[in-house]
Amino acid sequence: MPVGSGVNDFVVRFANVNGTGSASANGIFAKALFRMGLPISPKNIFPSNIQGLPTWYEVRVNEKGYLGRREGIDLLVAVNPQSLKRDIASVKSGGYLVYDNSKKLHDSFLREDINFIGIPMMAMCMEHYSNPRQQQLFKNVVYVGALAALLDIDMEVIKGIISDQFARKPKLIPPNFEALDMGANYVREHFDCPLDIRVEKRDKIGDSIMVDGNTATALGLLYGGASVAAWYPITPSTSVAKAFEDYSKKLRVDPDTGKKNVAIVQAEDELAAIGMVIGACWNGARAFTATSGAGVSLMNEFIGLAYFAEIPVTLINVQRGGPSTGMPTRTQQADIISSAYASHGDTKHVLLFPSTPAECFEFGAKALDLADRLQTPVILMSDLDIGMNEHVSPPLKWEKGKEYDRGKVLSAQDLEEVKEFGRYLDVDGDGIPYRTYPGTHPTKGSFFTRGTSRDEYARYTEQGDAYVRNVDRLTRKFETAKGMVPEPQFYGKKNQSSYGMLFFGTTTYAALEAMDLLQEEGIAVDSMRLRSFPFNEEVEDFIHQHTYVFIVEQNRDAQMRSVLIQELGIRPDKMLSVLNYDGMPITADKIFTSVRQSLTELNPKMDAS
Amino acid sequence: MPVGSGVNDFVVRFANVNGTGSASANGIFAKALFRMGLPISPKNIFPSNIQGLPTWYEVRVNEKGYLGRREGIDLLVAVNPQSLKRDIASVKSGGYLVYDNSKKLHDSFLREDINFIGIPMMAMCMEHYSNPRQQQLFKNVVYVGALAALLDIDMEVIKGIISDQFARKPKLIPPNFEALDMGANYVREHFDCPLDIRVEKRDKIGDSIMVDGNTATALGLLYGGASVAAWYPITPSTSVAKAFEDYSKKLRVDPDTGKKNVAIVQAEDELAAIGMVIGACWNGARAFTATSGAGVSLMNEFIGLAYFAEIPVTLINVQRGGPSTGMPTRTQQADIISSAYASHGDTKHVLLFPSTPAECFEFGAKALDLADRLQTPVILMSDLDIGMNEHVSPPLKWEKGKEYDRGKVLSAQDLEEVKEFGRYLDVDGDGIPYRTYPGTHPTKGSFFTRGTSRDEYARYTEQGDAYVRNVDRLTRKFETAKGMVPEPQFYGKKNQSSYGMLFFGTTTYAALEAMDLLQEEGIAVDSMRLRSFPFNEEVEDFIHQHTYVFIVEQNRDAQMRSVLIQELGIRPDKMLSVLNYDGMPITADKIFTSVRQSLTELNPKMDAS
Amino acid sequence: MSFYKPTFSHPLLPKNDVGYRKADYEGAISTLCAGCGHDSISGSIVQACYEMNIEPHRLAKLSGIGCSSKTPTYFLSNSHGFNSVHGRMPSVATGANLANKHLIYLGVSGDGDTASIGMGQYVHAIRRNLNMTYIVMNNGCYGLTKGQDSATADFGSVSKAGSKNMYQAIDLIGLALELGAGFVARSFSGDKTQLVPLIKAAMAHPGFAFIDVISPCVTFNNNAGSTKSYEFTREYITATAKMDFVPKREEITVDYEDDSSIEVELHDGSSIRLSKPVEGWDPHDRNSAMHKLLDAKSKGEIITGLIHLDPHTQDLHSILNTSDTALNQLTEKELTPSLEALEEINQSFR
Amino acid sequence: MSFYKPTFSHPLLPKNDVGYRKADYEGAISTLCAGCGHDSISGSIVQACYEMNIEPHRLAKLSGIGCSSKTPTYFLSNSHGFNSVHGRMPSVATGANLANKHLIYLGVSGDGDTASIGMGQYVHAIRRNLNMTYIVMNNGCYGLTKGQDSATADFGSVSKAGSKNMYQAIDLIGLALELGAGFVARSFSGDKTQLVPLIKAAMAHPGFAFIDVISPCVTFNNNAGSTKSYEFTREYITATAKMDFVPKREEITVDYEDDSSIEVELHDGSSIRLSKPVEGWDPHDRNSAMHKLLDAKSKGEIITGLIHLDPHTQDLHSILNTSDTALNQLTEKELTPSLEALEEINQSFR
Ligand SMILES: Cc1ncc(C[n+]2csc(CCOP(=O)(O)OP(=O)(O)O)c2C)c(N)n1
Ligand SMILES: Cc1ncc(C[n+]2csc(CCOP(=O)(O)OP(=O)(O)O)c2C)c(N)n1
Ligand code: SF4
Ligand code: SF4
Ligand SMILES: [Mg+2]
Ligand SMILES: [Mg+2]
Repeated sequence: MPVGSGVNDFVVRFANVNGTGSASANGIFAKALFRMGLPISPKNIFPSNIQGLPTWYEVRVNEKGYLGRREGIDLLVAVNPQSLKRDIASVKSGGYLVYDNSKKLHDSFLREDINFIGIPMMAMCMEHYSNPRQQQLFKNVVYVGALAALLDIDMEVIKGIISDQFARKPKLIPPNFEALDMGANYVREHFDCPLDIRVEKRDKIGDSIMVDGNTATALGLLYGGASVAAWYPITPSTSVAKAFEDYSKKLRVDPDTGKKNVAIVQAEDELAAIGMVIGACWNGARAFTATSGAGVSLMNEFIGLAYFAEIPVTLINVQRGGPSTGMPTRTQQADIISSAYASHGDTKHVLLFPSTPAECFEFGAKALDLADRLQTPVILMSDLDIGMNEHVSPPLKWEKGKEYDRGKVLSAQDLEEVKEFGRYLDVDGDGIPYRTYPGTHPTKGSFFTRGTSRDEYARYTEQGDAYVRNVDRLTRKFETAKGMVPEPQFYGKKNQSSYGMLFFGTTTYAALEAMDLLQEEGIAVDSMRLRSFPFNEEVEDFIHQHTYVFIVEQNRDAQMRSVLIQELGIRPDKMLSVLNYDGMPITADKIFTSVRQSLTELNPKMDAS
Repeated sequence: MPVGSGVNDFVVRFANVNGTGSASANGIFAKALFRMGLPISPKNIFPSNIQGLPTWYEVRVNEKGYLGRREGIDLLVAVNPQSLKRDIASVKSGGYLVYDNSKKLHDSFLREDINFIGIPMMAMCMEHYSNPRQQQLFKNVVYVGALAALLDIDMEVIKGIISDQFARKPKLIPPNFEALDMGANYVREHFDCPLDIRVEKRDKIGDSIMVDGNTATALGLLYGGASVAAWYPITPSTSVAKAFEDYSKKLRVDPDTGKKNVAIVQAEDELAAIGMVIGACWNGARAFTATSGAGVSLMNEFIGLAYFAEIPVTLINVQRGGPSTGMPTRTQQADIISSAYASHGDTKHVLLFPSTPAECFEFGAKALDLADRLQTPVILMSDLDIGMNEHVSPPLKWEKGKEYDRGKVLSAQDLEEVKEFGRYLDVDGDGIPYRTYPGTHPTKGSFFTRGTSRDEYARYTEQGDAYVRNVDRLTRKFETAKGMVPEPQFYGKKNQSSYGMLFFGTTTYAALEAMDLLQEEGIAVDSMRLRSFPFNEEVEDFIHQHTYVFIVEQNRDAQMRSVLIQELGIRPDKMLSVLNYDGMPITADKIFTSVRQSLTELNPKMDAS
Repeated sequence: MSFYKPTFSHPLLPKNDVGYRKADYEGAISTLCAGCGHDSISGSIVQACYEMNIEPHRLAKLSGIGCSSKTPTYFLSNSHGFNSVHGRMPSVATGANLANKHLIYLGVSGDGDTASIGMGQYVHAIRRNLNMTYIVMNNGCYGLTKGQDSATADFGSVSKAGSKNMYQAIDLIGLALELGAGFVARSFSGDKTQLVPLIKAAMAHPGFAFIDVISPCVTFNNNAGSTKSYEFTREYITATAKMDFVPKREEITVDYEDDSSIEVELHDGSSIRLSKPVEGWDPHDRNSAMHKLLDAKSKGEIITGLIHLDPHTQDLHSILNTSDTALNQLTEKELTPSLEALEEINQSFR
Repeated sequence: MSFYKPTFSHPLLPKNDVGYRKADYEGAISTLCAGCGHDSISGSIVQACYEMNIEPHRLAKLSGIGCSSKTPTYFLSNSHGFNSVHGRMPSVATGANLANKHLIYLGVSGDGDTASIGMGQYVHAIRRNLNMTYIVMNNGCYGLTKGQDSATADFGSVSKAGSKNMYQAIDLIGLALELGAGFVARSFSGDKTQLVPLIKAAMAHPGFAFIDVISPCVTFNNNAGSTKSYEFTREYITATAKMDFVPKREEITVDYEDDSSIEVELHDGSSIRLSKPVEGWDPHDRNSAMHKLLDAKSKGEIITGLIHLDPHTQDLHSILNTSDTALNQLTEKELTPSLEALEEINQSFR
């Protein structure tokens, strides 16, 4: 008695063994649905190891375009004996289990309430392919073929994807096709296909792309003009540097000389990485580093130097589960306080919160501009979910002829003309001083950069009044930043309700879906997506315009709520938290239930809005 | 026409050149007033350099016992030509300038409104002492002698101090006495002594002592049983390790073997220092490290490890002016947020805020107990003012037979008896698990410590639910801490007013004086001194019991106010800030004026309370 | 996840002198890649501890972060273990060692963990002559982060992706010698017969004992062109001598294979016998060790075995002259000075 | 406070080939202790830059934290300077150098700044062969924090307080050689005639050039028993050779003092002439340099002068094959790929 959620609305999960080449097969499956015009959201749930441990890949298909994670697995492809028992248990009642019945399932594994679809994957491959590696690899393709038949996926689309992928190794195409057909034919013979959960072509994707956030961030930095990159490997940020390097090989080579218009250095650690970025930016290049929590912790001293000496720094923080080494392969938004106030003494830093790959691209470039304009560290707050999982996203856009904002930099010419140059003079009253690059002018504009207190002319001083003038200017500068950082985004009509919901980054997908769920229950909630810190006025207004504001975030201590309260002077009791911190992306259901829960507590009569 | 503030109430400032031995002479002057039974507060205002730059030493005498800094210099001893002009300008109108008139003062330096007391210090010393070093050293003693006559200091007391100091080099005593008398006799001959500002013996000191906070902290750690110390030099924390080492040489040597009951290592940097402390505490010793802001920033990653893996750490943070290298020889309380939430991910740390040397001693030992009991980092938040300046303080007290609290540690015996051992099991419901030291038992109680997510039995896991159980237990543990950390101190009768004043650490002196000033103006304000984080209930109650609470702190961003608001969910608009962050200790006047200022703004009719 | 083996081991298997079976020295099932050199090293550690009659709870195992640093989970499950943070094992080991001088400290690290982020702590652990065995599982790459070149990757070595490493390699052995380490050795994960006695000797050495073990990463750095692959290593490996570890008490009956062999007595009475030593090399003479290393390099050889040994160094505890009782065993009695002393101190502040 | 000298300098003083007077190379008045070795080194730097005809604004001076690291304020006030954080000058210098390959980079550090907290960055700057001159003002102590022993303090050296250092010293020269640095030298703050040409040669060397300069701390480490005092250094100092720096173009007229002297041609055509070299030493041969160092140590001598020079190393920029135009000069034109490229990229994600 098949159940499931029907057409273009279900969740498929693959249970594989890490390092067995399943990733590419699973990717093909996802890509196929995408090319059939369906909104999907794949999630990779992988262990912190290289080979041999259980790893899962989950794809949600949703015609309505809900891209958040959803609990409840409609169909599970189980090819990992290690985790089989747990995997079978995880299937939703009435759901399907596709498994390799080359070996018979132990009775204890059987469940009455789900449908078992056994396919002798290994057996088939053994007889069809000679070498063991192939046998293992094609086994993955076999189940993709089977799914094609079971879920009614257009086989031509799949074959198209395979042909694209192996364009350079055409020999591999036929055997892949064979594997596909083997799988498809087997299930067609033994089960009635398609199942009730299946896909139908749609046109819900338009010109969207499907890409991971780290690649998009790297491309943003590349288009944004970063010419120096210093980094140290750490999951989940490694692929930012990797992508930047890969694309640089094609896009940053001088056609005439073959030389590189970029310098990429794998540093000895994160302290060195940010030190190099500081040196490069001080010397007039645009530079960035990418890391994760542990790296940011190590960069703390240097971040304070950049803040106080006013040196542009672009820092990509791809957050993972903390504290300490924590859950290196799980996602969280738990570095907000430690990033916003990184380093000892009175410090505040600009943060950007992208929620789609397209925005990772945009903010990657934006961060470089803001860092130069504000002469301070700018931290792009990504996370493992958006960084390492592929997301359906608008295409990456670059405005024709767009120019970089290099900020207040004096040329030799300028130096000739200005009456007086003081590195830390607030000439324009916006708290942002002027700077010069080393080597600009033979006799004018040189200054000494230091992390100690100084006067307007960059001379060391221990005079309290000079110190106060300087740090008050930094406060002024941070005020100025409010007008420059990306403003929040609003969804639907503004101020329909006395309840507001505030979210940012990767909780957006689930939050938007939750809004609809609440709507269906007659609960209207206005929504705002935060995109940056310091908070601009619209953020403040939104909060003031609502009696209660729900803040959705993925950490234990409601960090964004704390920062909002203390920076904007909000009454804490109107700020309600929706928290998720188990390392998995939050679901709409979770937001929905916890919001409804608190609403009933607030007004038992449940008259929402 | 002499003015000044009269008997036992004035400020004397010495303007010296760094590295010329003036420190000891100035110290003798201060000690003499102390021994005459007078409350005094000396402040050293020194440059970040070793020799040749201007340095000042300021002593406030106040019979009422106000020990905060006070603006306005009644008498200035000027022996530094470099800063002479500025020094003369700094004297309060009607005040006195004692200077070396061996060379004539340039007319441009003269002021009508102050009294010049010229003494040919150098000339005298040249003719009296042969070698140049002596000439320089005794010049300092000469002005001390002169002050004795001018301020009516008991010469016997001074000579007593000198005799104590040179007990081991008696040869040096007579020449010192001569210098004293030279100075005294000269002023007696040329000016009418004593001046209107002068001292009279009192008995306001009781059994108090005069010592710097760093020495007291070191002694607290010594009595508290720290047996491993790892540190890296940094002003203003260096003297904690130095004092710990010096006293250990006498007090931690095994009388029989001559071997040391302590291990002190100068680490290669702060990361190594805290790493050693973590290793030592993991292995059952009591260990500490002492540093300042920059060091804490570098320790960020390790602090997160200790928090998450639950390893006791005692960290002494002697705060100085930030951010970055900042003002290394000035004082601030600006590491509150960066210490309370140090490291990436969801973390919170226990903080202690001592305000007298006696409390530095008490908290030094207390920190070791709390760290062991709570199995987490405990940060003693001292600062340059209390750490490096001498303060009049109650004597150091140690309760006879006092035992250490080593927390929940299982012995071999215990392991035999317990049914089951799980390193991270919450057996007692207080969030604090049990631990064992390596080597305890041949077959029971061993476990694996890591910074990654784990289950109750210390086994690595990536299961979200296990992770959540673990970090929620850590939240519970932090709740438990509220009941264990030092409770706040209240002054005067509780809840007389709807206004409260909250302060901590070294702002206490000035705050208490300000309370009296306000009282004199008919403004009653209740006061509470915060002594720790997390905040215990009394702190919460105090804030709730008052309509407005003034928070006095020495940083730009009102950091303690922020932490109070977000941790206790206080309405920000009732929390008013009194800030001072120029690197000099706050004065009562500053608090008084800024409180009165905001009160007039709050209720123009100025009906206070 | 750590998977736990059934610790039950066949009752008939032999016990060592302290009453443990070999299985008692094993750990959780490894989650490393099949064929990873690190697992073989874990095996050698188990073997060495069993043969050395070490009571598992008298040993503490520490590491940083990396595939290599995971191995302590896979051996000695009856010992306390500490998987600290990346590159900082030496400082944590230093603190642990200071707290209790009576345990054996075994540190495991990787080439990334030690030669990059951990360089400073590595250098200073040597400088302090910390009494520990420090093993680097050296695969020339960052395994756990998917195979980037590490600082020990040789100039010209080709990565799996096909790119040539253009940086000079850092030779941890050369550094250890330059810094005056008392026990310096190199080995190969595939050569148990050499590695086991080296580990035993290292643990017997009363000071800093360093073993750089070439340990191929089968997943990311075992390709043709890599100079840290099984194949390359097997081809160019050469040993300073054949080495045996002779525990104390054990009577020396074996007769010398050749008269050139060298006997080195260790502090605790055990000794090392080196037969067929390469000529011109004297394990006691640091300079001769440096020369051997240099000309091995110039010949393109990978020299393994004991490189240098000075049995008479002063470890950190003797430098600090700490009490014979472990510091973590001291109580109020030894640690808290008297009230009289405190009164004197107060008096000195008046 | 920094005190600024009147930059006015007597018009009759000679200008160098690029039109600057010596005074144009000076900095603010030093706030270091009278007699501090560091000030003499600053003097040598000023002299070298003046003689090398360096335009002040074409040089960037960087440092860490310490008395030594303060010196960049006291020379070359017409150059941009960067006093970074403790021990991290090498990484900041690396970034600066990457941004603009056409400036001269002069890094100043202390023995604490480099041998302790900065060890990792020092080692890796060498490994990358960063094109810079790296000067350590080595006084064997932490001057700015009041004289604690540093990691370069010799074993047995007695501190001002009278305590003996019980740790082995780290020899930064030995490390530099072991790590393959292309230009390695040692000198003494008190020996301008040797130091000035060394600094000039170091700046001419197109790669990492390291000079360890013994620079006594008169306030904390100039006492009897200290092995970094003026007296001790003067007594045990010995030089590898007498050295002259011969800028390019300048014709070699001086006739050799003795036929044993060695001429080393540098990359830019300038050259170094070494007369009366100690025997058995060849500046080109790293091993011979190591030997000289070792036996100087065994003899208790402090060997100074050029220790090793390999003029033909590949610096970081050539390893990375960066464009001839400085990266900080590139604009949207070179840095932002085309819209077509972006469309292709988007397409590849569909
Ligand atoms: C501070 C910090 N930076 C980066 C990482 C990411 N990381 C984990 S292991 C590793 C390198 C491992 O290389 P190696 O020490 O050689 O061990 P292997 O895996 O090769 O055995 C890195 C960079 C981390 N865990 N912590
Ligand atoms: C992170 C950090 N730790 C510690 C300090 C304190 N500190 C300043 S200078 C210095 C050592 C200076 O020694 P060295 O580099 O030898 O310079 P010197 O003063 O001897 O010339 C230290 C530890 C600091 N500024 N920053
Ligand atoms: S990735 Fe390499 S080092 Fe890591 S476990 Fe696999 S083979 Fe071993
Ligand atoms: S303390 Fe020492 S190093 Fe520092 S300036 Fe004085 S003499 Fe020089
Ligand atoms: Mg490795
Ligand atoms: Mg020094």
